[in-house]
Amino acid sequence: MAQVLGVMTSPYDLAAAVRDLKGAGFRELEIYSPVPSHEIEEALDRGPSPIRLLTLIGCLTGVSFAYFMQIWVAYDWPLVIGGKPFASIVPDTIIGFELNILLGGLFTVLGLMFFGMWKTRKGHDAYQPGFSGNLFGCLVACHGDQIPRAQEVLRRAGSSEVRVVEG
Amino acid sequence: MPEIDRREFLKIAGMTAGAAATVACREPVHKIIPYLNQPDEVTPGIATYYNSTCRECPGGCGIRVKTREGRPLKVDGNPDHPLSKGKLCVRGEFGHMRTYDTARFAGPMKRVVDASGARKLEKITWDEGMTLLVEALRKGSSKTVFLGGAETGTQDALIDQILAAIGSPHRLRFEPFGQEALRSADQIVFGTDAVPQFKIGASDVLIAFGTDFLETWLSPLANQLDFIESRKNGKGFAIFVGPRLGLSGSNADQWLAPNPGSEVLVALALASEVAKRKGGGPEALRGLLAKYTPASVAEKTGVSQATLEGVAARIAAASAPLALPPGVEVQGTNAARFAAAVQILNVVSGAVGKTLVFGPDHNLGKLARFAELRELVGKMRGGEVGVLLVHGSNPAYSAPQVGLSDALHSGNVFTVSFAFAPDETAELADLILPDNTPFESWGDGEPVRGVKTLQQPTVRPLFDTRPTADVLLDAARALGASVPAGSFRDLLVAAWGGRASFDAALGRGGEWKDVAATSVSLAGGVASLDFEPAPLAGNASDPVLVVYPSHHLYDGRLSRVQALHEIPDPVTKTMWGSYAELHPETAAVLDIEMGDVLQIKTEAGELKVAAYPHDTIRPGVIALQVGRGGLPRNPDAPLEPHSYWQRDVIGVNAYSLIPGKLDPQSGALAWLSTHASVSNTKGRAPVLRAQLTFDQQGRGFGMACTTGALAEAEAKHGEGHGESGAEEHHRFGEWSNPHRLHPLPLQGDAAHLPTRQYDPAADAHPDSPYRWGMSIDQDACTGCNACMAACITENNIPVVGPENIRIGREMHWIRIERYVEAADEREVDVRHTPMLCQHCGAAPCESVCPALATYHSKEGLNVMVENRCIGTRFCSNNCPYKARRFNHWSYDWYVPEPENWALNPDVMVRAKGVMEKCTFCVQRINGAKDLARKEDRHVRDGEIATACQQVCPSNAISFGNLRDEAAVVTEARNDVRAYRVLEHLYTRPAVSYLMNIRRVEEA
Amino acid sequence: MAAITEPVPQSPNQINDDILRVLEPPTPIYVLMVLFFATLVGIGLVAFLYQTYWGLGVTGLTHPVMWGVYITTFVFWVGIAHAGTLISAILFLFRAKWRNAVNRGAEAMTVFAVLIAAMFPLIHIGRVYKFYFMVPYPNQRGLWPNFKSPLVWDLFAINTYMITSIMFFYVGLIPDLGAARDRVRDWRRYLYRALSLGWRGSSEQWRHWSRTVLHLSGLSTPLVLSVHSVVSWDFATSMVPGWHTTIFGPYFVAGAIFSGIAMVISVLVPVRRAFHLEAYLRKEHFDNMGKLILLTSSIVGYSYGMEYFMAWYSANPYEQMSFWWRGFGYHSTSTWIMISCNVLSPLPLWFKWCRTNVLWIWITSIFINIGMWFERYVIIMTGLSHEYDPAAWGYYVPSVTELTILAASFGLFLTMFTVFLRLAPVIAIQEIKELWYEDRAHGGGHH
Amino acid sequence: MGSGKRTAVGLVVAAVCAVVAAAGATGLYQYTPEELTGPEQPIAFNHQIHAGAITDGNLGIPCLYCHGPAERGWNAAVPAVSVCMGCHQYVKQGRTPGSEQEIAKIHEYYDKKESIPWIRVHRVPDYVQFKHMRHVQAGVACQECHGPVQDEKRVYLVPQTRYTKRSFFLPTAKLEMGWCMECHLQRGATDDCVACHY
Repeated sequence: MAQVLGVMTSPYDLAAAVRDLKGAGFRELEIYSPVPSHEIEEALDRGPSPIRLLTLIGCLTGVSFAYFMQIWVAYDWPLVIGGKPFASIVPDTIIGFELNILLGGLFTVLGLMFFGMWKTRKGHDAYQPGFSGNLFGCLVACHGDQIPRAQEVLRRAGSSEVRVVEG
Repeated sequence: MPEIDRREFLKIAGMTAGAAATVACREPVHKIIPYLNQPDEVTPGIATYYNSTCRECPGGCGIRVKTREGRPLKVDGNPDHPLSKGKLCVRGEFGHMRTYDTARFAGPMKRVVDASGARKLEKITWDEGMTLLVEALRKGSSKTVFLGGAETGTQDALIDQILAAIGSPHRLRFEPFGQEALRSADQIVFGTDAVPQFKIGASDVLIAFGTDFLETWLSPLANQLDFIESRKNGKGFAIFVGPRLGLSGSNADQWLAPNPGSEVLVALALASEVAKRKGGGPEALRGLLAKYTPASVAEKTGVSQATLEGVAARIAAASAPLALPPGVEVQGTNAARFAAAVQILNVVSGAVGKTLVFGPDHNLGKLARFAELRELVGKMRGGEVGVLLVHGSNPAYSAPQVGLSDALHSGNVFTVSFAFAPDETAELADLILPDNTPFESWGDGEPVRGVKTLQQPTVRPLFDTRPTADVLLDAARALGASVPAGSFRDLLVAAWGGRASFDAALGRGGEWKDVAATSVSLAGGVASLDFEPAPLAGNASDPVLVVYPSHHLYDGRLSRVQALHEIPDPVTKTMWGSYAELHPETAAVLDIEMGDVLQIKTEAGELKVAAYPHDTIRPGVIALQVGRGGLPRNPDAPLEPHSYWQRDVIGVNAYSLIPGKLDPQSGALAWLSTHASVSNTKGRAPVLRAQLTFDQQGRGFGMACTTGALAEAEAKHGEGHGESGAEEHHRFGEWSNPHRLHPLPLQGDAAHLPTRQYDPAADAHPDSPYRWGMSIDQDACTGCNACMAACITENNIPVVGPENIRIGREMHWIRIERYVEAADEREVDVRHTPMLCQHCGAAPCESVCPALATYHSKEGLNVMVENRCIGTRFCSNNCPYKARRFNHWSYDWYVPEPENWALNPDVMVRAKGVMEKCTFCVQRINGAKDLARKEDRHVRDGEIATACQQVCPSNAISFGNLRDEAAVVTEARNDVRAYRVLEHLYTRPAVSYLMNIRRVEEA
Repeated sequence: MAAITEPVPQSPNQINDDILRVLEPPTPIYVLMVLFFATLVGIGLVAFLYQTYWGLGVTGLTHPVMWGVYITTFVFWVGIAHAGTLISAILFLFRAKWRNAVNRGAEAMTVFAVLIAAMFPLIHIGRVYKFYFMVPYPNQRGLWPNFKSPLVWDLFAINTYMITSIMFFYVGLIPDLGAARDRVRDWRRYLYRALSLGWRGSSEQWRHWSRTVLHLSGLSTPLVLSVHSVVSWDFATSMVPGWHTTIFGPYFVAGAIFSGIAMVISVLVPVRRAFHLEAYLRKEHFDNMGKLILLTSSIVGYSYGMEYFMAWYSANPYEQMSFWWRGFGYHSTSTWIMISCNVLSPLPLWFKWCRTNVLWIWITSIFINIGMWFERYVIIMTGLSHEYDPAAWGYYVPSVTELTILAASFGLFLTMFTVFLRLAPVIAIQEIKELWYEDRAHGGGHH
Repeated sequence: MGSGKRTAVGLVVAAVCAVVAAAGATGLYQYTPEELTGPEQPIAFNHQIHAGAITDGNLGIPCLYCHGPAERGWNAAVPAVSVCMGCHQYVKQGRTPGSEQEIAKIHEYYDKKESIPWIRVHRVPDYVQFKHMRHVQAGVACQECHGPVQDEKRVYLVPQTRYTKRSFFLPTAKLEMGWCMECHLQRGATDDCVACHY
């Protein structure tokens, strides 16, 4: 299965290209861009990232663990502290809050590591350093017979360079 | 530090875990050194107690020494003893520390002059020492003089016997506070030179003429016990006449400060006024008294006629008045006359036979007069003295006026010192034959007639020392003199009527019987006396020099005990060193500020010392305390961050400012005899003080009520008390609050607070049988610091040294806060508030500790687990009472051998970087609980005494179980005078205070 | 909009060039600077070892003033640590464009500052070798820390903040590390390759990345506000007069942002100068930061006033005495330094000229840093030296050891920052680019 | 491409580190051989012969005969030399080879009036106030803490580990706090810190 790479200089052209390609029935697109771009996101329309859920889980784990830990500890070895009840919920809120943030953050970043880095680790032979500079790349996976079509669409979208990448 | 034969010590020291630091493996090897022969009465790990006698002053109180594995650890009063009654003073608490003195003589020494001409000491054996001594005595033969201190009992008699036997019965018993004046006065007034009993306890009005009866005068401990007895619940009234409010003065209710020297006239004026009010007084005195009416002396003394008459009226109205003869600080060249005047006051006020009793006299009759010492030194100069034997006396320090050192030199007197630790006189000695310390030796004494106390060793001699009595016996035998056979101990046993009765007496600590009072009558010739104010030398515009005895160091003999330097002076709250006290007015006139280095000059000499202005001293006076400025404690101490202070001389020797004037009648040294020229050198010296202000800012730390208010409140309390349970209670924590305002007006922000009683039902641990609490009676507390001393020895509290004190790092778990509300002719209202951990029910310190190192125990203790502490010090910040102490250094590193042998094994030695504080002596609580559990019962009330409570000579502290309705502490807690400090912060303290009682008429 | 006099980057590549130029091999002066700062750290280390060996006796700390320079410095650095997250998180949520230029530097500062701050409680405690007693971990003793203690809250707050801001910093850095990887050719490219975790800027990566950044900002925003509140509770929950007040939370947070922004300015101005980043650190940025400073300075000033007012109005004698000492006691100098630096010195910034004058605002920022250190010093010192018990009043003089360690903390901060300059892009390339493209778009980019 | 793998490696390494750290935190205790045999004592005293079961041909002397103070005082008190002499002034020849030299040493010490510097084996830190009598009175067997001393030729700290409920069944070594607490909780003894730390 072949891949066609179109290199452009503007995110807006790229977004346009993506729309055209989709219109032309190309589904497997990979985009390289030096900056995040809403246009492209919308054009690709991949839906929200699963990281949202991870964050939520992290936060809930954090806060519930914090309360559990503090209350359990209070009764594990009950000692009167400053005439307060063994488990005093109010101060527990503070550590509850902190752990909520901490685990939320950790889960989020782990999510990025997994979805963003681990799952996308393969098949970047077409990558070229310019993509971290001022170039935008659009990689279209297609069958041999569709190559010309893809090239044509990309050119029309204003690619400065279009080439076929064997993969 | 001298070499110690540690092995020798350990043999009797028993179980000892010593870490051999040299071992370079990952953990030091710990050794167990068992007994060689285990004594029957000793169980390793269980303390053994021995009765003995305190030798830190001539008072001769009975003590009970706690020992563990052969080491004396703690000194307490002997409950069976008539003088100490189970209590002890701040000095006695440290008696054993002189045995553990780092710089003690390790054995006999002789003075050698090396090539460079420097005189230094050289170690010798006892045989050499004895031969030297015998040689000297043979040469000196009849020209031998024995110079000792106040001594009574068998050893005293024996020494006389020996001296007689070797044909040279010259002996001097020299004490700086020798009561010469009083003895002469009694001679003049009553025709006997005895030192009678002043029954302070029986008096209802007490007037002291500069008498430091709570510090050093006669038997201070007994005095304090009596004094407090006489002031129980609002009774009693005390008037202090003198230039400076000492500890005794601070506890009086009225302060007359006549022109220094003219106190004698005040005494006479009072006498004459009292006589007038009592219908003339004795015939013989009328003529005399007529000359000294209040009106006539008012102008000379600077005390208004009205005031004098007021005081006189009080004395006249009293049922058992008592006037105390002058203390040394007001002892001028008219000392004997002054004392006579006071005794006359006692006569006219009817104290004689009632509160002033002859018969059970103090055994001070044989003491030398200062004049005799001077005479002796004169003889030395004249070469009439061959050998000088010095024992238990240090005139080179405490009597610089006589110039002992050059006399010894010019008269080349062969001097033998029996001192067990270096002192100024030993420095001059040619031969040093160290005696055992009182804690290592046998002995007895009779400080007061009828009270014979025994002294027994509580530790094997730590060094190569010998009892002086035995040394003299051997010497005498070597000289062929006829002395009784056997060792001193044999003679002692014999003197006590043989083994059986000796052992019996030992059990009690001695034997005491009442001595019948003898009646005295007015001697003739009193009438013909004439009285003059003591003349003062020097420029009249200069401040008058007042030198006074030290409450902590006595005459300086305890100056080697570091802890006594570090306990704040009860009056000035200064530590470590001498300070020139003067009134702020005087300071302003002389342009002096706190901490300026002053140069004080009299004809006798001059000193440089830091100024310390404060309110409780008369204007126009500059006061210095004796006892300091002796030898540096430990000249070759290691230069570690805070131990180098040991190398320095601490303070100045105030004796050296006293000109050598004598009182012709009594031959006493005139302490108060000159003005001193004071110049501000503009230099600055740190003033080490525990308290920056004596003004409590109306914060209600030390509260007070007047006698009137107290009576009212007690009446009210009588009805209202008890049925509070019926009322609607507002609870906070375990303190229930019957809606009744405090029976007495509270001061500070607590003013609006209701009374609170402990309510077991509301306790966090209702199942716990105990709830420990303490109550402190401020009216009883004199601020004598005995509690601090006891706490230090009981709880291994380190001495931190002046360098740390300067920054403010004292470690005392209990401190006495002194607040001066009034100090003048109308009223003296000085409040002493012992401040310690309040063991709060809602302790601010607990909730902030991250490591849970401090928490509230089931028994209501605020527990500090030192080994869990990581030293964030938040607890100290958050403690409103500032009762917590932090180990800035590893103080235990700096406790040198053998001083660390006094550490109490029941209490851990805290490491650096941890917080510590009062534990309510939890080691004692646990001990009592162990016992109770073994006998399957609860701890009884009074079974536990905290160290501070046990020692308190005022019985101001009560401790016990608040759960116990009948407990003393519970009662005290519900007393009308009870209040809690800073209670409005809702810390719910377990320590409650009883208010001071102001003995004044409502204005 | 501010009159932009500086040059404007011509192309995204130029942005790469300009910013990555900073990463080029160091000059001798740079090396000397690093060495100097590192030496400071070394001396501080020696001082710390000395203290650990002998105990806290080597400090000036005493009874009753048990907290001093160390806690002061701790609070100071925590405060500094606030600017970064504020700029990158809060301003990110508010979509304030001007943040893009400064956020990278600010975030880096945050990380370094919080690392240093986290050290100080350990330097401060009496037995640093037992610090783990504070940490809740299962142990054979069966003992736990006291969760009621503000210090444990601190432990959690500071560490949470540290970890979160490190993650935030790193995640933001990843795309730029990718760029650096593609450009740098020396040994560091291996570093970048490893750290960029195979970043390609593929749409999938961007999708998750932006979501992550969004969430981290969302989480950090309440965090940044909470951290200094928690720190302030170290004082506010105690019963020390002068500490026990309710305004401490907002008061400390405002102060933190105040000092944080000031520190950003103090550090970035020299960088801007040294590496010719005028095109990116524009005057408008300083203008905006100047406005933030004005705002926070006013809040802080208000709090100062309010403290005194409450002391008077509450009629609480302890509070009143404490504040009397604060104003006129022997520590009043510190008080007046704090007031003049924090309230008076920012006043000129009301004028745009001063805000846009880089030198002026830089000097002001340094004053503010000094002032904010003294603010904490004053609060701790004066509060503790005159508490309830008149017999236990005292005072405190910092010792050489303490001051050495204080200096070392600055040394450490600057060492880390200077090294960071050479290792990572000091300005967020991809964000600048984003802006560049947006400008093109709106600047009539396509018709 | 390569960096993807690196990512993987990085994550794995991190995980491993975490596990190792956790293992370290649980404080697993390693006994050194020296502890397993006990230190060389000044006199090769053999507890087995003295206190071992009579059925095994030993003397079976009860512990408290020599360590009497254990039931009265804080310390178990290594017996005074006089106690050893009590028997050994007559018993000069043991049943094990070389025993007479060892017994001779006792006489040596006693005649020199020196006590025997035993090396300490069972030791709690200075900040723990351990009272033997409380435990003996409560009927705790010596072996509970000291191990089967009666079977030891040379006394050593018998490695024994408890897994305490209170601390998530973490291992706690002999004479450690968790070890004490486990017993205290089982027996319903005090769990008040100040019972031992003051």
